[in-house]
Amino acid sequence: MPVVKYIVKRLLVMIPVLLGISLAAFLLGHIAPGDPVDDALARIGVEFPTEEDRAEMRAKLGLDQSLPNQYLSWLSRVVRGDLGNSYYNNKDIAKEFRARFPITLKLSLSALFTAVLLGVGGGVLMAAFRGSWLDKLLRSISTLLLSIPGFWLALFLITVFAEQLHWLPTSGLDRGAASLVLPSLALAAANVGMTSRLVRGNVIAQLGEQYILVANAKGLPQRVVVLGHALRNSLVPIITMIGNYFGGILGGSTIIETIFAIPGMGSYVLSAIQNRDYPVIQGYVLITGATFVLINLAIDLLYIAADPKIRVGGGAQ
Amino acid sequence: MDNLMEIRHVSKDFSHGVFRPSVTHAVKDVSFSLERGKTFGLAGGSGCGKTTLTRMISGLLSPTSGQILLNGKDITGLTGAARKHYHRQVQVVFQNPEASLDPTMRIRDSLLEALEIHGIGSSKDERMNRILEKLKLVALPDYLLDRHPHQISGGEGQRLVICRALLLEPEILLLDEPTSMLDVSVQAHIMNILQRLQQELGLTYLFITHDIELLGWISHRIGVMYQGQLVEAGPRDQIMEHPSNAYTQGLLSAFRDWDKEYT
Amino acid sequence: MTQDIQIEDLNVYFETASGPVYAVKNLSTTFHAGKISGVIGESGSGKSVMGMSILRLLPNTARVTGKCFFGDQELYTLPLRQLRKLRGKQIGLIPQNPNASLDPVMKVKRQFVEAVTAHTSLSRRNAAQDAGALLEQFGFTDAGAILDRYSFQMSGGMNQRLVSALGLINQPGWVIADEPTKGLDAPLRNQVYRVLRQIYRKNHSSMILITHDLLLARQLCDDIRVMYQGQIVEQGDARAVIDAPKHPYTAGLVGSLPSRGMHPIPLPDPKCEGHSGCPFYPRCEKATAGCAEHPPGEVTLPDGRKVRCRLYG
Amino acid sequence: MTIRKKQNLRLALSGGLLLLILFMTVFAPWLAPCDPTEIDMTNRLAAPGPGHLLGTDALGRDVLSRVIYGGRASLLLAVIATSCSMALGLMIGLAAGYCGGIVDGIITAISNIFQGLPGTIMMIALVGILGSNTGSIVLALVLTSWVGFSRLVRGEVMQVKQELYIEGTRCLGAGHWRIILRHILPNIRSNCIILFTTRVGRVVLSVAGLSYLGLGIQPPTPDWGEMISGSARRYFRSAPHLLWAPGICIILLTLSINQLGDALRDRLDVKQDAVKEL
Repeated sequence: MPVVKYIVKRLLVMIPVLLGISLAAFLLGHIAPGDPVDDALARIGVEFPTEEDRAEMRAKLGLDQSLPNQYLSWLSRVVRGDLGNSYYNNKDIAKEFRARFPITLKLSLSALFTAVLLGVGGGVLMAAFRGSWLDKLLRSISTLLLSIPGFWLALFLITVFAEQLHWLPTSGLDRGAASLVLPSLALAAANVGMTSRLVRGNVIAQLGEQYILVANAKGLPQRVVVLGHALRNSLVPIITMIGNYFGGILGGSTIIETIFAIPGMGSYVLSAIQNRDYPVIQGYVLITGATFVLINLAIDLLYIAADPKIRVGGGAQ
Repeated sequence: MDNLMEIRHVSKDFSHGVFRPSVTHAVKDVSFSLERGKTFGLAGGSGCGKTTLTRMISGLLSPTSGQILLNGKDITGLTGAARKHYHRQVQVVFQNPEASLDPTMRIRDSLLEALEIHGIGSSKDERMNRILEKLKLVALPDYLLDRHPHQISGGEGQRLVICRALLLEPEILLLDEPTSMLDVSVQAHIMNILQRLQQELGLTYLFITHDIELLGWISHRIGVMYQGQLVEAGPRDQIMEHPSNAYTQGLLSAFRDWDKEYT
Repeated sequence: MTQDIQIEDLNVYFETASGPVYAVKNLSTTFHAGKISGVIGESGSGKSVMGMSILRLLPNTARVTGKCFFGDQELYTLPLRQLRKLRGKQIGLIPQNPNASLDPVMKVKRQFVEAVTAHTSLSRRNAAQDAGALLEQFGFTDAGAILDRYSFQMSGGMNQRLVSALGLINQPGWVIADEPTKGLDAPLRNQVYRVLRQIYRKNHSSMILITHDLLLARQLCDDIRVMYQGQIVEQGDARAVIDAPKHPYTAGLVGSLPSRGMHPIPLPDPKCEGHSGCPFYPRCEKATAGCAEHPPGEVTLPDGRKVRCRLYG
Repeated sequence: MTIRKKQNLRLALSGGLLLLILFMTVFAPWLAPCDPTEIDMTNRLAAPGPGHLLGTDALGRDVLSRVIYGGRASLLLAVIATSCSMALGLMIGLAAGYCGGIVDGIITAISNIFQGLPGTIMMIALVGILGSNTGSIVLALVLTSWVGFSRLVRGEVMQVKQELYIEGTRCLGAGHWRIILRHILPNIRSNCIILFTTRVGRVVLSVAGLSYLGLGIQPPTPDWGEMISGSARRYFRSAPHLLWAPGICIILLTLSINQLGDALRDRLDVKQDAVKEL
């Protein structure tokens, strides 16, 4: 079965990527400046440690082991859901992330959804009416969206829609879906610009293909030619790019969460950076990295629908 | 008979997939020889293996088994200076002239490059003189030298590619469907130039095409390929007038007898 | 009874980065219903541009002026919505490059069904049955299985028959075949010939065959137009034009064929650049001084042949 | 107006705007009316007017001077980081695309891992851990963006490699280096330039974002992103000019870079003269 083969292949490719992310997260903790032994001792109140204290702590932290062994034991703890305790307040990091992760995920997914909806819609409109005033207008908007820093747009949106018009809340999450509108828009903006340009380019390229000429020659209405044939054939590159954009959205959420005072992972990690709370940063990289990979896996499954070659296998006879 | 090149039992397999490779036999046990100063025509439909065979003879691909002998020496798997020397003796003209020239280079530089690679001519002036001399052979004006490949016509492009091949003064030209993308009037031009060049310079041709009528016009001997095998080979008149193989008969009748069905 | 297609004073140029490039110049001709009309010429002659202009399927950089009458409708200015009703229903297309002519991500069946349902109120199931029946006429013994495939699962020959069938699914009165043999090898070219002949005999379709293939045109067409640089230089009975060409260009073209000696047409004489006369003058062996001065008008010979050359008046 | 002329006009407009911003940035010491770091607590949050054309910020520093200086650090950072990424990506992509086989397999596996790491997050984490200095920002930018270049180069090389003119040059007897340097590089050049331009634009935005989070360019160095973050919270109602001026500068800079990228894309398409044969 070609489909099963495809899925198995995707899953196999995912494993080294997940390992790579965990390695990156582990190494981040390792390259952090300062001696972790002294830091740990300082946290339990030992200001002037003896050589014995240090050796004891080193063994306790597992730092007397070889680097690969340290990685493996760290990994085995992480896999069991143990991200360690915060250097700053000694709280369980995993527990903190469990509370904050759904918020960030909700924000990121709603931004991704916004980006796809507006980006594909705008891109198709531009392609269908290429050269017209609508195309020119939408193209200018998309270029502008690509050039505006997300945080500036967020401040702008707050000023207009929250401060001036009082339509939407300025910050927090207390007003349900309405609270997500402005953050999602600000987070999606650049991706709307990129997606719509990508969709426009791909659909226009498809519209120049021979099979579109044939579809037109059959007398199909323009709507069917553009949506049923040209967009349908552009889906593979569009899906690929949307997967990539999700990484940017996840990262951008850090800034947007700070501006809108949303208690997600972003604000947590920023305070951790200020406090040199390395395990939190490690956990953040690990969780967002894994999320990115899993979302991309889900997106890869969309290829099965978009590309019949995956379903029926290979090329000609 | 003076055989310049001999193809001996050449085969090429391609395998697909890593875990359970499936093998395609693109070329199966093909043997023939090129007589000095003569044209061997190779005919066959699309997918018959003629392109794979050309790529092996032009040194872009190594055969799975068999030998390709030039003047009695096997040329498969040559490297370094020996490969370079081989390319000087055997030149290739591909199907698509525009794609055969680097789009970022002016024609002049594409032609000069051939001479530079082999260190022919000591100064740029001397090289330019050689180029101008060969341009005359293919009846091209020298103002084309300043153009880029997309600014010239298909017929001009193909003559430039032939001109570039001639700069190296090769013994053999591999002509891989050199006219199949050109109009009939341009094709007639190229074919006449090729015939004249053979007479004047004593070149040996391997002419590959699906158009058997074209082969009938230029070849001394003709071979017919079908599904990777050489199904029939012989003197031109014998193949054109009294083909013994059913596939060859089909190829010929496709041109002569419009309404006859064949498989 | 289907109507004639009548083109009047057609001009087409393309907007390119470095300015307009003319493809068709002041062309007028009538394609008669019930006949196979051939349009032959080399690449760049404007033959396909002329053919595609009828269905308004030119790329959007093309600028078209002139008129094209189909019955009492003028196709170049017809609202696009109405033109779409006519495409495929009254004028079908058999395109070049069959492997690229079917949507690669859509099953063949749906491509046939949507062609039918765009013009009739037939159900999808009935439309699929119609398609199956048509495919059997085109020599597919397992039409059901073929309809369930994608184009990349089929050979060039099968795709060629499929796109031909697709162009005819609504039994249009007219068929435009645009270079149906371009890039095909001899056996496939032969198949195309048989398919086109069968279409003509069975459906009594009127047909415009646009091709570079002189022998195919001679074999299949009733009459032939020879195009050179956007103009029709000779028009007449198919066999007469190929076997006894009047215009020097047609004669050169025929003489270039491998089976007719492969005598090339001379290359343009660089000294002749910048003239305002006959476009073929720089390559013409029979040119006289006057040819450089004035463009020749169309002359009708006693046998009905039309030639655009000063040799004949 | 022909298409070519329109393209040239667009190229000139976007290039001109970019040059103007670059001019302003490079000659900031001569153009700025005041010292951008001079604090004047007696004249805080002054509204735009004579003396301070764009007013002063919370520390009484001249906003106009800070705006003029504000592009220097991030633009320099963006160009350096993108050049390093491109150099690295070009070499790795060339190796993968030209050699193919096992070399390509290994490089692709490594690229997959790097691509699996969300860029912005790695940047925040790296800079957060290593501290916000130029070195760690450049390192973070290069680590997260070389893959983009190597993927593009690999794809382009693989495509160009099987073009007939490459095979033709092989058949002339040319060696690998001649083919890479004389034929492959010139043929992938325009796409690399275009990617470089768009990347610089993206990096300017990334650095601005980092600065906004307090992880990018550090005060007192004047920087647009930092100027916005410094005043965003408390003053965006009382002194909106503190947001507008640097914001518009970032937008104009990225806009001109993006437009230049687009204009180049159209203009460098060498074959656009050819009318598609019908």
